[in-house]
Amino acid sequence: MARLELNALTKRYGDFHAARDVSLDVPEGEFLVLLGPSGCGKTTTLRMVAGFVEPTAGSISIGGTDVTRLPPWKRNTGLVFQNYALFPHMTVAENVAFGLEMRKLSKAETAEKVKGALDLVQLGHLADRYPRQMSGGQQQRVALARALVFRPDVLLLDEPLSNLDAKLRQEVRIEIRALQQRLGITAVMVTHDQEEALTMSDRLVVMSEGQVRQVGTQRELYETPASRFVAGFVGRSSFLEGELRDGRLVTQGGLALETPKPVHGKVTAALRPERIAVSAEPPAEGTNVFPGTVELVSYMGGLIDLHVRLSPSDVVVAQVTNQGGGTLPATGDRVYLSLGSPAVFPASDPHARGH
Amino acid sequence: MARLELNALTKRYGDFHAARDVSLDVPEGEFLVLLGPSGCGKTTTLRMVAGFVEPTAGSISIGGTDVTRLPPWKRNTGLVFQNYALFPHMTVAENVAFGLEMRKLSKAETAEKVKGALDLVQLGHLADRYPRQMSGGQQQRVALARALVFRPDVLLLDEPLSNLDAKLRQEVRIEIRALQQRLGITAVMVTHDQEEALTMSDRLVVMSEGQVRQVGTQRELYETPASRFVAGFVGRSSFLEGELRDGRLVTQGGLALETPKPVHGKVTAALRPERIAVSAEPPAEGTNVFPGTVELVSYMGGLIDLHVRLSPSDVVVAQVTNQGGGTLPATGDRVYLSLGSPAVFPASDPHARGH
Amino acid sequence: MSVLPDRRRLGRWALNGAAGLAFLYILIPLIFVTWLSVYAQEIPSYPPEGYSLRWYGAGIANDRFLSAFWTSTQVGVIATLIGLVVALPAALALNRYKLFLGGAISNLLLMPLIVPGIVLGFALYVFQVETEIATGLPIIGSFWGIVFGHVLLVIPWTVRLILASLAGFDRTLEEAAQNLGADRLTTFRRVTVPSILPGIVAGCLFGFVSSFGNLEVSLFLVAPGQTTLPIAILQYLEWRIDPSVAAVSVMQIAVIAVALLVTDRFVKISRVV
Amino acid sequence: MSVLPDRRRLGRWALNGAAGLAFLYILIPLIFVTWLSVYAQEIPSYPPEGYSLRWYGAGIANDRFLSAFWTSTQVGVIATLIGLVVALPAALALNRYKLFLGGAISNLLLMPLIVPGIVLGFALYVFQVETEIATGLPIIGSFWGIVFGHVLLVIPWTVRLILASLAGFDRTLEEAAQNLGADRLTTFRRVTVPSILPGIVAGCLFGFVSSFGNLEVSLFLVAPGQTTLPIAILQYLEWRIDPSVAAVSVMQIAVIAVALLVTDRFVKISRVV
Repeated sequence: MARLELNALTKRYGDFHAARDVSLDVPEGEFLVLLGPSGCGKTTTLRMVAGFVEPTAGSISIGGTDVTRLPPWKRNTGLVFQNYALFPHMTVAENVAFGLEMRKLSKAETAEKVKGALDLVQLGHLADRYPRQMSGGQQQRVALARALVFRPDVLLLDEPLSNLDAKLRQEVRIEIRALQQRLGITAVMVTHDQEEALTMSDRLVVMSEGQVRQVGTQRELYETPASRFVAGFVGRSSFLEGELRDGRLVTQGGLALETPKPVHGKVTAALRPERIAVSAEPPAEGTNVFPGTVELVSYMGGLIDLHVRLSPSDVVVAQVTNQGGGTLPATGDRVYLSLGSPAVFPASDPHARGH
Repeated sequence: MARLELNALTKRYGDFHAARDVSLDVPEGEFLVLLGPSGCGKTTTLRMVAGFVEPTAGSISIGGTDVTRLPPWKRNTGLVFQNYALFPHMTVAENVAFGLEMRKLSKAETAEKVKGALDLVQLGHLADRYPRQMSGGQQQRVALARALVFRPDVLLLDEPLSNLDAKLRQEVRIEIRALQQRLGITAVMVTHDQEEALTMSDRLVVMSEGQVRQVGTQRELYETPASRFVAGFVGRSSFLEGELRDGRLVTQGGLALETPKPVHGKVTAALRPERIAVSAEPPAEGTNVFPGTVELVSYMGGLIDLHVRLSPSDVVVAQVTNQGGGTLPATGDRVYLSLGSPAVFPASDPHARGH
Repeated sequence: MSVLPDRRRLGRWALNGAAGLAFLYILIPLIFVTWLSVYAQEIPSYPPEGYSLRWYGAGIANDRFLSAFWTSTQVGVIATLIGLVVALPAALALNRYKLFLGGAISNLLLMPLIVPGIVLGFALYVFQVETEIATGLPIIGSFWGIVFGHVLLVIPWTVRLILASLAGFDRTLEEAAQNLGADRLTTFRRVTVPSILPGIVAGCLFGFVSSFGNLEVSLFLVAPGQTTLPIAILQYLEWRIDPSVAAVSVMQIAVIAVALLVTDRFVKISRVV
Repeated sequence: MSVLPDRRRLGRWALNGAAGLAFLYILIPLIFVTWLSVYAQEIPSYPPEGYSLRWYGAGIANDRFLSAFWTSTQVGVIATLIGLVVALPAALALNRYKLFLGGAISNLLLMPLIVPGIVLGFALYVFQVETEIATGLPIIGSFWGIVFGHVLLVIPWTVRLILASLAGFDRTLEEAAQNLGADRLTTFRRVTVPSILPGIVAGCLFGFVSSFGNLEVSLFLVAPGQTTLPIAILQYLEWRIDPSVAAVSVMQIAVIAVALLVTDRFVKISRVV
C-alpha cells in the first residue's frame, strides 16, 4: 500500500540489456500490468523490484524509501509465483503464517491473521491440508493469501495464472482483481497474455527488448497505439505496407488509402478487424472502400473472420459478428470493405512512433 | 485415405465407462474433430482407433475392414502425439523413415519418400538434426511428416497443438488443415480447445461422460445446440433458469421471456452474448426487451463484454463490438437489452435435448 | 471384463517372473544363513539335528563381538557425521555453481564406491604411514586414523544422494521464503534443509552402513587390539565355524533391513537412491 | 559489471571451498599411493631415495597378480552378463506393473549394497555348503560358485540404474513406434533399449567394478589355488610390502577412472547414478 517508483532501471548481462532505462510511477492502489513477448524484460523488471536481480543502474523506491540496495527479505513486497512456490512440507496455514513468523508476530496474532487471510480467499476450511492435496486453483489462492497476509507495500504477480486451465484462469483473474481493489493495494503483474492484461489492469505497460514501449489505459493503447509493434501486440491488426504518393498511401498491389494525417516515405497502415465494414454491394458512403475476394472464412462461433484479398499483394482480415440467420459470405465471394481511417506508422522501425 | 466407421464402441474399466456406445461414420477425406472437456472419452476413443486401448464392446472398421482385434502395428493409422513423441536418438530423417523401414521399403524409395515428406512440411533442410535441436513447432511438423509419409488410411491427432505457444498454434493449425485438404486424407483430431475445433474441422463431435452428445458442422452446433451442455461448451452462453407459466419462461427474479416453442416444466434459456442488442433507450421493436444495470465492463480490445443485471437473480453477458469513438457504457449505467429468441432446454439434465 | 490378448499376458508373466527371480537370488542366501542360525548343533551339517535360538545368545554374549560392535558403531557414527558436514556444502556448491571441472569432480566423488576396497585401504595405509613418518604423530592404528579412512567411504554416498535431492528441489521456494522475510540462513534452515531431508537421511544411512560393514579399509588401519565387527567375524571364522556367526549375521541383516524400511517410510529413500 | 554483495560472495567461496575439500579428501590417498608407486627403493621409507617406474614392470610381470587378474576379469564379466539378463526384465516389471509388494522388492534389491560384505560372503558360503551337502555337487570353490556369488553383487547396481533410466523414459515413444508398424520386439530393440542405454551401461560398469574389486565374498568362495586379484594383493601384503602393490593399485584406479570418464562422455552416467 505504497507508491512504487522505478527510475531509469537498467540490467545488463555483458552486452545484453535485459532491461534498459525502465522508468515507471505506480501510484498507491493502482493495478499495473507489464505486458510483452517472452524475453522483453518484464520479468527482470519485476524481479528487480522484489530484490532478486540487482540493477546495473537506476533506482527503485517504495513508499518514498530507496530500496535499490536492500536484500529481498528487507523489502516489504508480496510475490506470487507462476508455479505457486508453496512450501511442500508445511500445511496451508503454516505457509501463510511464514511471513508473519519472520516478522515475529505473537502466536495469537499470527493465528488470527492467517485465519483472516484464508477466509479472504475462501479456503479457511482447508488450513490443515498440505499443498499437494489441493488443486492448482486452490494452491494459487493460498499463494495469494501468503503474499497478502503481512500487508506488503506492493503485491507482485509473476504470470500467476499461466499454470491454470482456461476456465479456472477466468475465475482466479476476477478474484485477484476484486481482492486488489478491496484491499486498495498497489499491484504489479507480469503477463504475456493480452486478454489477462486488458481485463485486470488499471494501466498497462507494453515492453519489448528490455524497453518500455507505451504506458496507458487499455483504451489508450487500443485506440491510439504509439507504434506498429503496439498495434500488433495489443488487439489484432492487419497491416498494409506502402509508400506515400500524392498524399495517399499506395501499396505494392496498387491500393490507394486516404490517411488521416499527412505522412511521408515508406509507411505501414494498421487496420483493426472489427472496424472494417463488409458489404455485398458498394456502400453509399465510407472512406477507403475497396472491392475484394473472400479467401477464407473462419467460423469461430460468435465471431466470423473473413480473410479478404484486396490486391495481389494485400490481404486484410475483417471480423463480423455472427448475428444468426442471414447468409454468411463464402470463400470466393466478392465483397466490399470500408477500411475507415487507418493508423499509420513509419515502415522502417516497428517501434517508431506513428502519426 | 479410407472411410472410418465406429460401431457402438464401448470401453469399460470396472464400473466406469470411459466410452459408451460411440458410433461415428467418417467419410473418406473428412476432418473430424472430437471436442469435449477432459475425461469425456475423446482420447479413449482415439486410442481405440489406434489400437492402444482394446474396446470392451463394439467394432472399428477402416476402409471396410474390421480392425477391432488387430494390434496397433497392423493398423495403417498415422498418430500425431501431444508431446510429439519423436525418437530422441534418431535424426529427423531417421524418425520419418521409421514407418517406411517397418514396411520394408527399399533404401532408395525410403530416402525419396522421406525427402518428399520433409519438403511437405518445409523442413527438408533440417533432415540431419536431432529432435532436441529443434523448436516445438518444428518438432510437431516432423511428427506430422512421420505420420503421413507412409500414406496412412487415417490420420489421428491427439491434441497436437496444446504444447505450442499461442502464435505458433495458429500457424501450425493452418498448416495441418491445408496439408490434410491437399492430401485428401481422412483425419480425426482430439482437442479440448473450442477455437481449434471450430476453425479446423469439417464436422465436430461434442462428447461428455464417454458419450457422443452432438455431431455436426460448426454452424449446426452453434446455431442449433442439441442440449444445454452443447450450448455452454460450443461458443459462450448466458443461462437463465426458470419455470413455464402462461406460455412464458418466468425466472426466479421475475423476468418473463417469450420462448420460440411451447415448453413446460423447469427450463433453462441459453443466450449468445453477441445476439443481445444493447441500447441506452428502450428500442422501438424487439422481443424480450428488459432494462438492466451494467455491473462490469470488460474491455478486451476489439470486443467489450457487458455484465448486465436484469433482476436480483439474473445476470447476462452482452458482447458489443468496439467501433471506436462514441461513449462506452460504464459500470452502473442503465441499459436496455433485447434478448431475442433464446434456445430453451429442460433444466433437470444438461444433456437433455432442447426444444 | 476385457481379457488381455494371450501374447501380452505371456510377456507380463515373463517380466514378473524375472523380477521374482532377481528377488529370490538375493533372498536365498539370506534364508540359508537364517536357517543355519537356528541349528541346534555346533557343526553345520545337513540335515540339522534340531532347532534352537541358543546361538543368538552366544553371539550377543561373545565379548569380542560386543566390543567390535561398539568400535564399528562409534567409527560409523563419527565418520558419517564428518562426512555429512563436508558433503552438505560440497553438494550445494556442485549444484549451484558451475564449478571449474564440476562434472569431473562429481564423477570422481564416485571413486571410493568403485575403486576396489583393497586398493583404497592400501592407499589410505600408505598415506597414513607416510604422514606418520613425516610428522611423527601416532596416526596408523589410532581411532582417528580409522575414522579418517571411513569418512572417505561415507562422502560419495552423502554427496551423491544430497545432490540427487537437490536436483529435484525447486529453488523458487528459496526465493519465496526470502520474499516473505527470511534471510539466507533462515531460508536454508526452514526451507532448503526440510526439502532435501530425504537425500540427507538416505546419504547418512548408506554412508553409515558402508562404514559399518567395511572390511578392506579397516584391515589396513586397525591396531591389533582394536577390531571392528567385520574383522572380528573374519577372525572368529578362521578359528571355528559354528552357527553363532550366522546368528550375528542375521541380526545385522535384520537391523539394516528394518532401518531401510523405516527410513523409507519416513523420507521415501526410493526417490533419491 | 555489477559486483556481488560481499556476504553473497563469501557464501559462494565457503561452498566452493567445501566442494574442494571433499574432492581433496578423496584425492589425497590416491596421490600418496601414486607417489609410492614410483619410489626407486624397495622399502617404503621417507624421504624416497629416488624415482623409478620399475615397480610397474614388476607388478605386471608378477605371475600371481596376472593370473588373479584374469580370474577377476572372467568372474566379473560373466557375473555382469548374468546380472544384466536377470536385471533388465526385472527392472521392466518393477517399472511397468504394480507388483505385489513392488516397493518392498525394489528396496530389498538394495540389500547387497548395504549388508556388510562379510555377512553376505558368509551367507553365500553357508548356502553353497548346504547345497553341496544336499546335492553332492562340487559347488564350493568352483568357478561357477564364485560367479553365482558375484551375480548377487551385480544385481542391485543393474536393477537400480536401469530402473532410474526407465523412470525418465517416455512410454509414448513405444506407442509411436507401434503406430508406425513396429511389433513389440522391434519396439523394444529399436526404441526402448536405446533410450535406457545409459542405465544399462552404467549398471554394467558399476556391477563389473563391484565384482572385480570384491574381497569379502570371494574370500569365502575361492578354492586355495584359485584367487581373485583383491585376494592376491592381500596375500602379497601379508608377506611383504613393496611399491609393486602400489603400482598395481594405481593401474586399477587409472583403468576405472578412464572407464568412468569415457562412459560418462558416451552415455551421461551422471544423469542416472
